[in-house]
Amino acid sequence: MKLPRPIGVGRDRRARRARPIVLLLLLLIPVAVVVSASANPVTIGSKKFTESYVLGEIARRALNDAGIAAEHRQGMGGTIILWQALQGGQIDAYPEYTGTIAQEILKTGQQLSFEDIRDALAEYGVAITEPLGFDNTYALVMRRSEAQRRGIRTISDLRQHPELKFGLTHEFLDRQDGWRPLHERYALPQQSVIGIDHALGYSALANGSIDVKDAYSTDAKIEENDLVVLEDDLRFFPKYEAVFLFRSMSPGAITALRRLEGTLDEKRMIHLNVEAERTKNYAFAANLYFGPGKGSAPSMGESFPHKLARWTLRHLELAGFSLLLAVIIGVPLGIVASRGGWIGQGILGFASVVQTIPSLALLALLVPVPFFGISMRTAIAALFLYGLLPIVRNTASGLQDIPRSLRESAVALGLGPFTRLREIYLPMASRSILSGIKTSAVINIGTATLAALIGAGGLGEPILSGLNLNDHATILEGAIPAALLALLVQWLFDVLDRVLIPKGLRI
Amino acid sequence: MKLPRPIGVGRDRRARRARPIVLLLLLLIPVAVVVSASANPVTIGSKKFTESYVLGEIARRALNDAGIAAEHRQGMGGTIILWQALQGGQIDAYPEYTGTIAQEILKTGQQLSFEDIRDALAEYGVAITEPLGFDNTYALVMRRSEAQRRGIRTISDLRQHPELKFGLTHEFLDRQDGWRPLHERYALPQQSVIGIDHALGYSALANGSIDVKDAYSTDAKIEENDLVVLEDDLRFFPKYEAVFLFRSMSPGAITALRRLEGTLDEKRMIHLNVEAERTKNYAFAANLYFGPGKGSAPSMGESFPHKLARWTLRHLELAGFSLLLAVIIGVPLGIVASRGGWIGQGILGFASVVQTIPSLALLALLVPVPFFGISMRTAIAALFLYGLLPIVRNTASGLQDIPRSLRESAVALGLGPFTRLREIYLPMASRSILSGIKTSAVINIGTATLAALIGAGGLGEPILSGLNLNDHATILEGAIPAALLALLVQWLFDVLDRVLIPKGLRI
Amino acid sequence: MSALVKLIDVIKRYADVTALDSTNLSIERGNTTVLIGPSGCGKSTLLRLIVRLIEPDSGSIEFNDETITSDTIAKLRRRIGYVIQEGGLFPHLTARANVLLMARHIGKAQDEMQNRLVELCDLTRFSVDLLSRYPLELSGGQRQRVGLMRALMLSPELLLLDEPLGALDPLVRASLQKDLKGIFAQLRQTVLFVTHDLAEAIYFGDKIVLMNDGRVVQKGSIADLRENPSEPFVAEFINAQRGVLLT
Amino acid sequence: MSALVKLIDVIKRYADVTALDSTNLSIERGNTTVLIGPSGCGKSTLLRLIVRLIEPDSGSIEFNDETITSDTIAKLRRRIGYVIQEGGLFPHLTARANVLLMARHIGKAQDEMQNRLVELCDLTRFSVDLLSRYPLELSGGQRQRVGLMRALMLSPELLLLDEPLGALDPLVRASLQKDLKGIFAQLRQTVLFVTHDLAEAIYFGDKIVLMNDGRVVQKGSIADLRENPSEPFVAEFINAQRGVLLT
Ligand SMILES: Nc1ncnc2c1ncn2[C@@H]1O[C@H](COP(=O)(O)OP(=O)(O)OP(=O)(O)O)[C@@H](O)[C@H]1O
Ligand SMILES: Nc1ncnc2c1ncn2[C@@H]1O[C@H](COP(=O)(O)OP(=O)(O)OP(=O)(O)O)[C@@H](O)[C@H]1O
Ligand SMILES: [Mg+2]
Ligand SMILES: [Mg+2]
Repeated sequence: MKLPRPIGVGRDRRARRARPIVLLLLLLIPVAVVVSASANPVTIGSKKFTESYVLGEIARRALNDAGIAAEHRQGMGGTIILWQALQGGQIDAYPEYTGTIAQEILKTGQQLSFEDIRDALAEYGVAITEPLGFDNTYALVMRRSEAQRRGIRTISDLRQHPELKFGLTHEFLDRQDGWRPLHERYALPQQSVIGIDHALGYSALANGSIDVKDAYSTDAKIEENDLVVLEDDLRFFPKYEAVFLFRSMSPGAITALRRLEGTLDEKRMIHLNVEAERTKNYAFAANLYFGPGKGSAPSMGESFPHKLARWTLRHLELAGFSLLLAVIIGVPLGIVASRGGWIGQGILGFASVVQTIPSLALLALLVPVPFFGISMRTAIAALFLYGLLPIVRNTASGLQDIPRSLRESAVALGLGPFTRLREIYLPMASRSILSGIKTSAVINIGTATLAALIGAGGLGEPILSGLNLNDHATILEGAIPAALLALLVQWLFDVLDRVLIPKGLRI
Repeated sequence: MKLPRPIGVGRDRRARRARPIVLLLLLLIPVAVVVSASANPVTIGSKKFTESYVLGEIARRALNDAGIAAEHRQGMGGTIILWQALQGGQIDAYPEYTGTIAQEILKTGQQLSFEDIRDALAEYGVAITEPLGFDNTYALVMRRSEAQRRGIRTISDLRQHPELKFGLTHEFLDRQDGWRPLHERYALPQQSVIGIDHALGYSALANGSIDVKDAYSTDAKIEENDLVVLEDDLRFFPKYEAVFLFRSMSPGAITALRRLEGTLDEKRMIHLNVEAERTKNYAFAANLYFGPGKGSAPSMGESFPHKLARWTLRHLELAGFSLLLAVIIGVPLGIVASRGGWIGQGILGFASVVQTIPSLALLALLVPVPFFGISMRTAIAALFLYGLLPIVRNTASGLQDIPRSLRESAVALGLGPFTRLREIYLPMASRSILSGIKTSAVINIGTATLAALIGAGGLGEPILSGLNLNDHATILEGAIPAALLALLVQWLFDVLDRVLIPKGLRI
Repeated sequence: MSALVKLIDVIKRYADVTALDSTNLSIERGNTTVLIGPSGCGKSTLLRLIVRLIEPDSGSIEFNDETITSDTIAKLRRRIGYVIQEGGLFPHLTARANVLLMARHIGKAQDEMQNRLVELCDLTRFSVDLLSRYPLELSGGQRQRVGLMRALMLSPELLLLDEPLGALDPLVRASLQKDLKGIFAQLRQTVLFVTHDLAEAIYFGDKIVLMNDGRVVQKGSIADLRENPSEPFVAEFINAQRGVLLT
Repeated sequence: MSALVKLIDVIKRYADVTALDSTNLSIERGNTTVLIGPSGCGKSTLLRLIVRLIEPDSGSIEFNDETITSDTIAKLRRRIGYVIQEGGLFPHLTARANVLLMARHIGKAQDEMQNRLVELCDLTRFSVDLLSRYPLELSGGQRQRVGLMRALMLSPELLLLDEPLGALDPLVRASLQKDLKGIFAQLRQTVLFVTHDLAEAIYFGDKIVLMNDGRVVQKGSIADLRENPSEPFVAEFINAQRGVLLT
């Protein structure tokens, strides 16, 4: 999808005479149609972390290699989003873990066998491949050298080394299937246990400040830092075996997908994750799976400027389209509302009520609707609704503010109602209408963050994850560009004012 | 704090001549001052559930009885809010549980002794009373009759009764210190375990559909349904002993608070909870603690209409004050902005940028500021900032839309700049300004939900908890009144239009 | 001579004021009818009723023997040229755009419009250079001439002129009067002309209608009014204008 | 006789137009100076320069022998009554509020204002009943009289009248002219009067200033202009008005 042209800025002075506002609206209608175009190929979804991206790419490539058109919607969100998207038919397949299925999707407290899971999913009309071959669960890791020197291979072996220093993530310390039950189950004797940030923990492990830490078993860092995963010999950690979930697909697609079963062990997956994180090129990492020679040259990776550009463009796309819709719908509604009466009241009332619906609730309302679902459409629809009020209200009040003598003058001339509107009333109200549009534009830029809630991207991505992690720097990665965008819009509209507000009104 | 008068609606037709807008602003300034009044007495906080309310009331009463002025800020939020409020000095004491302190505040995975907790808190400059005497942890409960008949007193006793049916909450089933480890630790043989809603579970227990369920050990329902708590003889559940946390207080206040130590056992606490839930009068329940004769007559209890009224009034208060501020600050800013130039650009840019700050981030910015903290002030400040843009922009565009001939007419008459503004320009721009204020008002009503994030109340309370619980009915409890408020505001302003927009402009 | 417009028992009230009291009037085809009377007597109201900017409270108005209704007026308005007393120029359009508005709208050919425009500028002594100015950049008299050009642009069947020359200097006014009168005679133009200048009224008026306080007091030639005043007010009014030579 | 207002080499340009070309003019205290000239010749521009609605491009304007600057004008404006050519009434205020605006603002006593108001209504033949109407509810001539009342309200030292009687019928106009002339003489009022009516100019003008194309062509009594026209244009202009009796 291309960058929307939110509002065409022309330098052509003659544009002034060319019924500017109406023109603007008409110009932009075709752009809006793009949004509703829907896709035919098999759609693979993935969650918002490296491994899921890579698995999604692998699936896409596997389908393509089998001659099946497939696309990959990267990093759509968390478990619930993906599961709903699968149920709603927005995606056809996505990579998942057995442990997650049991706990978050089927919500059983028990450890389910693979067969149990398969049967339970079948009731939802969802099928599952056999495990891909690796298990991505919590694990304890050590420096390889240290482990070999001391002869530690399994977690039970740790019992003989009470002097080892543990550095565990806060989450692992807190989790009720984390440190406490683990240390009871294995009767670990270590006294020195500190809480430490995950990334810092690797540094601490490297410089010997700690000896053992927790990790996901396919974490790229394991390979990068030359660590070993200690075997969970008492099978304490639940299984998180990677599989693909899928719904109705063509037999060919299913076969292609199932060809991946049992082909990826931990070591290989770790390696792919390493390559993906190094190059930030998930397709490249996925290609490595299919054979060393086949990987395309690694790109420069997604640098910060690149990510920023991606977020910003998407943000503009979201805010731009929704603004466009709000203008196309809002100005006519404002025109009707300017006449007052019950209909006018109703329109303003509707726009007001919409404004009070909390964004999460609005999304919750829209997501179940088939046309919307987990998609950019939903985000745009929500933003559109939030952008309506200022435009409708300012259009109405701007029209009402036109002096009676001039309204009568237009009537007496014999101009038809539509011409009157286009040639006289709208241009005369243009300052007020544009003021409403500007307010809407800024509100939309602010609110477009909500799109990240349903995985529609934009600058809300860093903001939301920053808020979740309580990480100010990450928040600012999204908030500062959003603020700059608002300033840009402000400036852009000031230019636009000069084009759209007739000169005769600015003397 | 009283209900704000968001915008004075007068029927006095003469008001039209009385410089309406300026008058409006001046009229409402004194009301705004109320917000900043701060309190001197000892402030007790409490969390958002019955038992915490009751303990907060007990503490207040204990201090009052010792001749110390004290107030109780009820139901401020969750652990983090209360802890931050204590740290920030917004409150002086609040009731807490040892288990929560260990896990959520000190974030240790280990079971800490009371002494460990005390020492760790001391490092934060926070002191702790001795336990009040009861332990509010997870527990298994049974019908008293059934337990007695079968001779079950402890959880271990359940081992002899494999035929008992368990109905456990989904949370307890999911929690990693819940059913799974419990059933391993006690080697419970029961096969019939179903997940059931907490409230429904009590009914199921009463009618015999299940025999054992989980509960908090001081749950009011235990007494109401004549249940028994099975003794946790293997000490599986961590301790959640109630204490008070406090910071610097006068020795007298500390003594008064510590007099509560060891005076409340589970049975008594359950009883107080029962009374509190029955009467919805926490002060009444607290008074029962001090002696049976002393309780004031139980009020009718907080029925739904009562709660609704409380939310709505608070919501109006939040939206009203912030709107008032936005009008008081925004209209003058709009006047300056209407002149254009760098300053005008700067003002509009600022108002735009503010609009793009995500609400959580804005709150995160404001909460650490001493004047604001976890308070209604913060919510009002945030709402004020969000309400600014439409008012500033519409004031500016309304003023710019005044025909040059009339502006010159006012100048030529010899009116001073301020008089010109008040008598001529503002009344002539009143429709546009009011349109901005209306938009702001509705946006504020919509956004005021965010106040619930920092425990400042309002209709956001049911909306947020509904969203957290994914419970549509609860969301609607807040969303519908908010929507109705928006309609009310719409209607109110239409009345106001007739007072504030000069009749000469409406012919 | 047949009437192009006929007012039949028309009454118009604003709240407590009766702006026009039961009035009968016919405006004859090909004639110039001049409407005079004291300020506030209802002259503009009468014109506004004909173009239906306001609805009569009772009575009816006929155009070409058909009663004007809110439905039929829309089309009729294009056959009427109306110079509003206070200009009514659109501030966001240049003088040219104001004049050409309707012509462009009904799709007149470009050069036809251009020719007519030059013709009108000539007639009104309006400099073609000023056509690209916005109303706010014109003097009072210049604006008034733009309004006049706008009304004349489409050569309407009926011209309603509400003090169209009030803000013009004697020089322009005199020659404009002469030219207009010539054109009116030549095209057999039907005109309803409101003025406060008795000399102008006499110069243009095939028939003069004197109103007072919402009523038509007398109609006829200036000689009728001078020689057979229906009430003292007529004589008083006719003799009021300072320095007017009643030829 | 001393000059209350003096224009010294004043030039005013709008982009490409020179609205006022190097002009020298003094408006004598206690006199009525009448400004006449073709439409667009710069009369309104001259008035707007005196009240400093626009800044001169060069030259200076003195009031009471002190040069007017943007700083001093604010206070001076209260000593000037200005009737704007196109009314300039505030639509959101009633006729009464429009007239009383400044008086209320400088804190005139209530009954003093009331008396003056009645006096002015009397003078302008404006019905007191109409005072509570909004401008949009008045006829053109009624609005013009409200503008005149507003300018006269505070009995200003200098009156600038830009076609103040243009929209009035001959009856009102004649009596208003008479009364105004009486008042001006009695109060020794300094007036700068723009009109298109030569008879009016002659009636009022102690001194007549004829402008053309941004320049003052000739100043003097009407006899001067008639007998010693400085250029052919003067004679042409003076003789243009239809039916005027040049006494
Ligand atoms: N803002 C403006 N921009 C450009 N030209 C202007 C502007 N204002 C006035 N003019 C021009 O300046 C000249 C003088 O205008 P002014 O209003 O002083 O004329 P006037 O003598 O009052 O004419 P009238 O009798 O028609 O009122 C006119 O040609 C007019 O078009
Ligand atoms: N909207 C209105 N509300 C109340 N009264 C009105 C309204 N419009 C006009 N009038 C009154 O109706 C009467 C007739 O007005 P009209 O404009 O027809 O007068 P006119 O003959 O054109 O006067 P002028 O010569 O001053 O233009 C006047 O007294 C006027 O005050
Ligand atoms: Mg009139
Ligand atoms: Mg002029």
